[in-house]
Amino acid sequence: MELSSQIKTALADPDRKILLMTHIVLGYPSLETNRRVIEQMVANGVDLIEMQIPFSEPMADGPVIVKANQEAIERGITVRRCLDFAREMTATHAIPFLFMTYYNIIFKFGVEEFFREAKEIGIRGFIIPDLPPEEGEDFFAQSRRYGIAAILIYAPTSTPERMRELARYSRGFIYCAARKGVTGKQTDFDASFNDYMRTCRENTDLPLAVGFGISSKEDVDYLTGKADIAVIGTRTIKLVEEQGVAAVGPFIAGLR
Amino acid sequence: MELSSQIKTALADPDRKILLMTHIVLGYPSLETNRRVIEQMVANGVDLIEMQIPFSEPMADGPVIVKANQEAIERGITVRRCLDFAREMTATHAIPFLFMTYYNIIFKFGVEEFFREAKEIGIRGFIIPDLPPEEGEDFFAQSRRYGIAAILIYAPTSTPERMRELARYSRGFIYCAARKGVTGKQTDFDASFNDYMRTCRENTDLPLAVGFGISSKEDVDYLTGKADIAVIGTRTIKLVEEQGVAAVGPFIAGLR
Amino acid sequence: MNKPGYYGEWGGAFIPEVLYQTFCELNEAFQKAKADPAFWQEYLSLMSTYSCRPTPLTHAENLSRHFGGAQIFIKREDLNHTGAHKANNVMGQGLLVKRMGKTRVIAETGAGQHGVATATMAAKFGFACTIYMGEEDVQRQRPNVFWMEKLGSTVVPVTSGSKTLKDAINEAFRDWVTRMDDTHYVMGTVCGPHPFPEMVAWFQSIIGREACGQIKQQFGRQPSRVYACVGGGSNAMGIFQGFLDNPAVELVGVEAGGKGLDSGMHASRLAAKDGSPGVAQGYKTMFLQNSDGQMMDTHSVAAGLDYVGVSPILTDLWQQKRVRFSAATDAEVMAALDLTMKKEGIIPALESAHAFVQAFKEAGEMGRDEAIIINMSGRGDKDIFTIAHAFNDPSWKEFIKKKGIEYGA
Amino acid sequence: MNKPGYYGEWGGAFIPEVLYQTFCELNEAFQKAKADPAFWQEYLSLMSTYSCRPTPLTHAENLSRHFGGAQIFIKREDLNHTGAHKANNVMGQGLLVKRMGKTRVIAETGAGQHGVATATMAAKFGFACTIYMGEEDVQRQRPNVFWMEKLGSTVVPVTSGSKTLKDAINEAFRDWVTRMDDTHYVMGTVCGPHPFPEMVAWFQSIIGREACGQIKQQFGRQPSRVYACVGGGSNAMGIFQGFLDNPAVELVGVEAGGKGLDSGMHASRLAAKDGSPGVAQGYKTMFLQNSDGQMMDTHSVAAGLDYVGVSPILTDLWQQKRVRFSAATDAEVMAALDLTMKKEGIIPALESAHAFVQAFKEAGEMGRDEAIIINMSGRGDKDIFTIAHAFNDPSWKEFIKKKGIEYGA
Ligand SMILES: Cc1ncc(COP(=O)(O)O)c(C=O)c1O
Ligand SMILES: Cc1ncc(COP(=O)(O)O)c(C=O)c1O
Repeated sequence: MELSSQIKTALADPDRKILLMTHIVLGYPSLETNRRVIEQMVANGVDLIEMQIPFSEPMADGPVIVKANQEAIERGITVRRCLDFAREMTATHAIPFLFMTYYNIIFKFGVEEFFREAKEIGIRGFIIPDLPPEEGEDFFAQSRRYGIAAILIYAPTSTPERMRELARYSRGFIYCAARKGVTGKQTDFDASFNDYMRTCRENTDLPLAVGFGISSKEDVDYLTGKADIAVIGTRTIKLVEEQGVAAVGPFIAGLR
Repeated sequence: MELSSQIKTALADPDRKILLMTHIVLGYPSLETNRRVIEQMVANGVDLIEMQIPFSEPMADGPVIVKANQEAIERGITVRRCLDFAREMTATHAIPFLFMTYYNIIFKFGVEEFFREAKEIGIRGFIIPDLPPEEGEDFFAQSRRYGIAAILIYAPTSTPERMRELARYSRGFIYCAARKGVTGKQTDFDASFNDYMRTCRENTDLPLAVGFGISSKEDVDYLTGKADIAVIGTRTIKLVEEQGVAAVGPFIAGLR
Repeated sequence: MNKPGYYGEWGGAFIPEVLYQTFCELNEAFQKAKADPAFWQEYLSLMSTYSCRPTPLTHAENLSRHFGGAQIFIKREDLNHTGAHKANNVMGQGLLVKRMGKTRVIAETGAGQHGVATATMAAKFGFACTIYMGEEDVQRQRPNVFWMEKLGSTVVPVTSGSKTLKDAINEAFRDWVTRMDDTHYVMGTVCGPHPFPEMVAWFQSIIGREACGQIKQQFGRQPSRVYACVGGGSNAMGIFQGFLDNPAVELVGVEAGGKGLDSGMHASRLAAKDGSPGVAQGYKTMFLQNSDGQMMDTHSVAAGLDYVGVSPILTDLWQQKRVRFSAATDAEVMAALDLTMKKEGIIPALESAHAFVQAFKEAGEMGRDEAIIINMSGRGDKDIFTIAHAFNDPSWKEFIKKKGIEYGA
Repeated sequence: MNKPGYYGEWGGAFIPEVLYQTFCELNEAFQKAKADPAFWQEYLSLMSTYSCRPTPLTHAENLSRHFGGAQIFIKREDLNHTGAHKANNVMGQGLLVKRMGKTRVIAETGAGQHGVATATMAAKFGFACTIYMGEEDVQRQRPNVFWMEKLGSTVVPVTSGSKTLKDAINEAFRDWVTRMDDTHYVMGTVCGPHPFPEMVAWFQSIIGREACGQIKQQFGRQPSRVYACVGGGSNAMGIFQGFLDNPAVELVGVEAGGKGLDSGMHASRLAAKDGSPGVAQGYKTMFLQNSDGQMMDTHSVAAGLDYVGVSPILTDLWQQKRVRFSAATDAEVMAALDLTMKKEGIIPALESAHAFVQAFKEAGEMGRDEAIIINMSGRGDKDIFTIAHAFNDPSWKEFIKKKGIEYGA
């Protein structure tokens, strides 16, 4: 099933008014920890997981994820090991897995080669924060060819025209950055946020994921009805750092 | 008697083929030491003594005399105390005493006042290394008026014309700087020095004193017949510093 | 035809969506300014009354005689206000910021020259200013940090990544994506997403325009070769533009050879074999990266050349063989610096000294009737801590030791 | 009529006999050069290709607005090669030395700017060079000492007297009387025995000639007042000469007020009551001396103003009431420096900041349709150790401490 249809189907379940997507930095602190964290996430009801392939220049990320990228690389993570690990995850868990990374990782690997292998692994979508449609001709062509969703990002600075333009390229869902800035900081959910979400909704038929600064049940509750997917990023990385892997399950369970 | 006649008379003595002039920095290391040094100098046959009134900017002096000037000032020497001390010396000893200093000391005191008091004290001449005849109109007028010899300096760079010009202003004797440079360094007595002395002699009728770097009996012997006065400057200052006052008498006695 | 913002296959604008609108506005404002002759006039007048433009072209007679070949001319960007060519770019962007009505500027800096220039421009135009600087560069270029702060700017040491220029650029982008409404990011070199390469090259073209006229006037005709150091490439692009359309003038870019091209400790993206195409910091060019696309640590005694990427415009000109690239090692740089000081009384910045190295290697083999120009991108004063250290100067060390003790060491 | 070399009752040439011939030759060479239009042309061409002349006149719009009175213009001698007006004098004397066929130069230096400028000129002209510098100034201006040495000069710390500028001058004379045949003494300011005041004033007049034309062009007419700091007085004489014959332009010299004119710790020969006529260092002027004629210790945060004497030409103009004198204290200087950096992005040398102090005191009370010019004699980079210390900058101290420990403190 196409990712967007799959998401819409899932949302049709009256117990699932909003889906949860979590974020993992591969190799941080280790693939073994990633494995156990993912296990708990899936067991506790996460609907999608985006796995970030570390890059040395994570321009759009905040300090927690920047540090995670850097340490993962220092500890020896490679693109090869990320792909192998992903293959294992998709084989183990039934939920959709996505890759999040910066364009250079894919460019350097070879765009087509990367799509071919991702397809084989069963990856469902790509989130590439530094690849606007204007620069991604080859990328978007391969995305369509291999049927892997290229998930584009809406920002609070995007105009309606721009949103419609982005929607033309996006597949699966739209990732709405909840606010300006990088990942990891708290977002104020206020009237202007509601206007923003309304504009997002008006300018695409795709499901909407909302990320940047979502960290609690209150946040998720607030988003319910406005967005289709709540994205938990930095919060679980910090949780593992501070309280260990075992804290992840109860945290996820308590979100919805 | 005019200073130059007095010098010529002294030189007429067959035992005195050359006169000795010594140099004292007033107040260095103390007036009391100056007093005892002068006593020994006179007792051992020094013919003239130039007493330097310290100045903070002794531009034409070398390191030993510079330091002596500076320390004398730091220890509280004043122009007043120099004058009083000079009065005591001229009263105590029969030889001619001269003042050596820089022009500012006299200028600041008042040129006429300075001459008046020097006359009263019985000072016989002034040596002012930074006062060329061009700048000393007032000074040379007072010098003639008070009958205190203005002793000018010949340098190895002086042309015969310049020497004759200087001789017009000079009284008492001419102070021939034995070489270029400042006081205190050894002078090479070589052929060019002899030429220089000959030129000096040809361009004045005044007696010739030679200073800068004269420190031994050999030097004095060498000068005998060429010059009329050998000037011992830095050497006795160092002697007192290194061996104390008592060394001065034997040193002077051994020079001639 | 090329996509806008591309030079051959290089360049582009790989920017996060949140900046899309900002870049639209920036492109529009810049293209309008570029098309408006009054803007360039305003720029020239600012540069001639606030900085010292035109900067002189100095005939280095002693060095020319020393090498016995080409007549060596030095384009004196060191005489700009703040001591480097960086002023050209920064003052130009300042005028643009004023036009756009923004009130705050941010910048990355490596050697600190671009930071000082931006802080200066911000003071002059009354903008708030934050400068991002790799922590390692904060150490290497402390005097510049002090001046930026005294000029009223906030300097933020960047502790991520290799703690040098590339990380400062990332951090500046992270600031920008948070505050694009009132803030302009004053990119310091001909890199980054379109329109920065075009914009910085345009402002820096003032160097080449002047040099082209000056050499004609002083030497009677065009030079055989023009040398410039290449960090991001802005001073090189600046002077090269005066000669690009004359194929008889050979253009030579000199990169940081660090401890040698085989040592892995250098910053030669084009002269060494270690560079490969990549996309980072918002643009596509040749980067020093590993096979996974992770950027490598670079090394140079000159903080301003210590960078993984290089101008997409230069990469294109290199690919077209219009610009020849070479590298100078740290050791060669110190020797060239020493010679230049002693022979000409001129103190190049460590960055600039790279260009001198290559010119010195070639001058002797050229004819005395030929001329070459070295672009002296900046003055070496800022490098006193590095240079005194490199020369192992005992009285400098003694002085610093005493001062250190005075401050409680 | 006046004696040659006299300005009213001031000036003259109180030199040891051994230098008489040297001065004859110098006078002759100088007068010949001065009468030869080709010499001035050669000088202009050197200054425009080796240094950055004409230096700009900058309209300080922010400061003007801040004080709400006169339009403040800044003459940018800081943009000269080596960072101060000292270059003008030194390059001029360099040309003269070449004409005289001498092969070695010596100089005194206080702030170190004249030393660096002379070392630079010596490198450029291929002369041997020895610089005398008071030991206290060697400490205060270490970076400049480092550069002089790297430029190939020998720096001799002078330990006699107060170990500052005046003692360096004495020591330079002691060198000169030893080696006048091959050596020229490059006096750094408009002081010393004739012809130095005339010569230095002549070379520095380039500042005023430019400024006079520039203000007319930029402001439409002449300024109401012109401010310059006065150490020896060379930068002041330089700019004043552009306006001396226009009695409508008030000329203001600013001396070092140090810790206050009543503190005894200053270097104000004319603005304070402490100065009196004297003869030292080869010329007659107003000196800071005691009643015996011994020169006093002076004090200023700015090494270049820390001097007991002052130009005989300025003393004459002061006596004639053509130049008004005031003083700026160390504390006022730091405040003016801070304001100028933050408002205009310009970093004056500590010396130059004295002129800014007085201009700032007066600008607000003048009309907006009036203009004033401040002569910015040099840039503040050289003063980083003093300025960072005076501002008590904690991260600078931390940096120096760490470096000190690295060097074994
Ligand atoms: C003096 C100087 N030259 C050169 C550079 C390198 O930059 P670019 O290659 O953009 O000219 C720098 C960068 O800081 C610099 O300060
Ligand atoms: C920057 C600067 N300004 C002013 C002076 C004072 O000298 P003058 O009064 O001769 O201009 C100096 C002396 O070193 C200096 O370096």
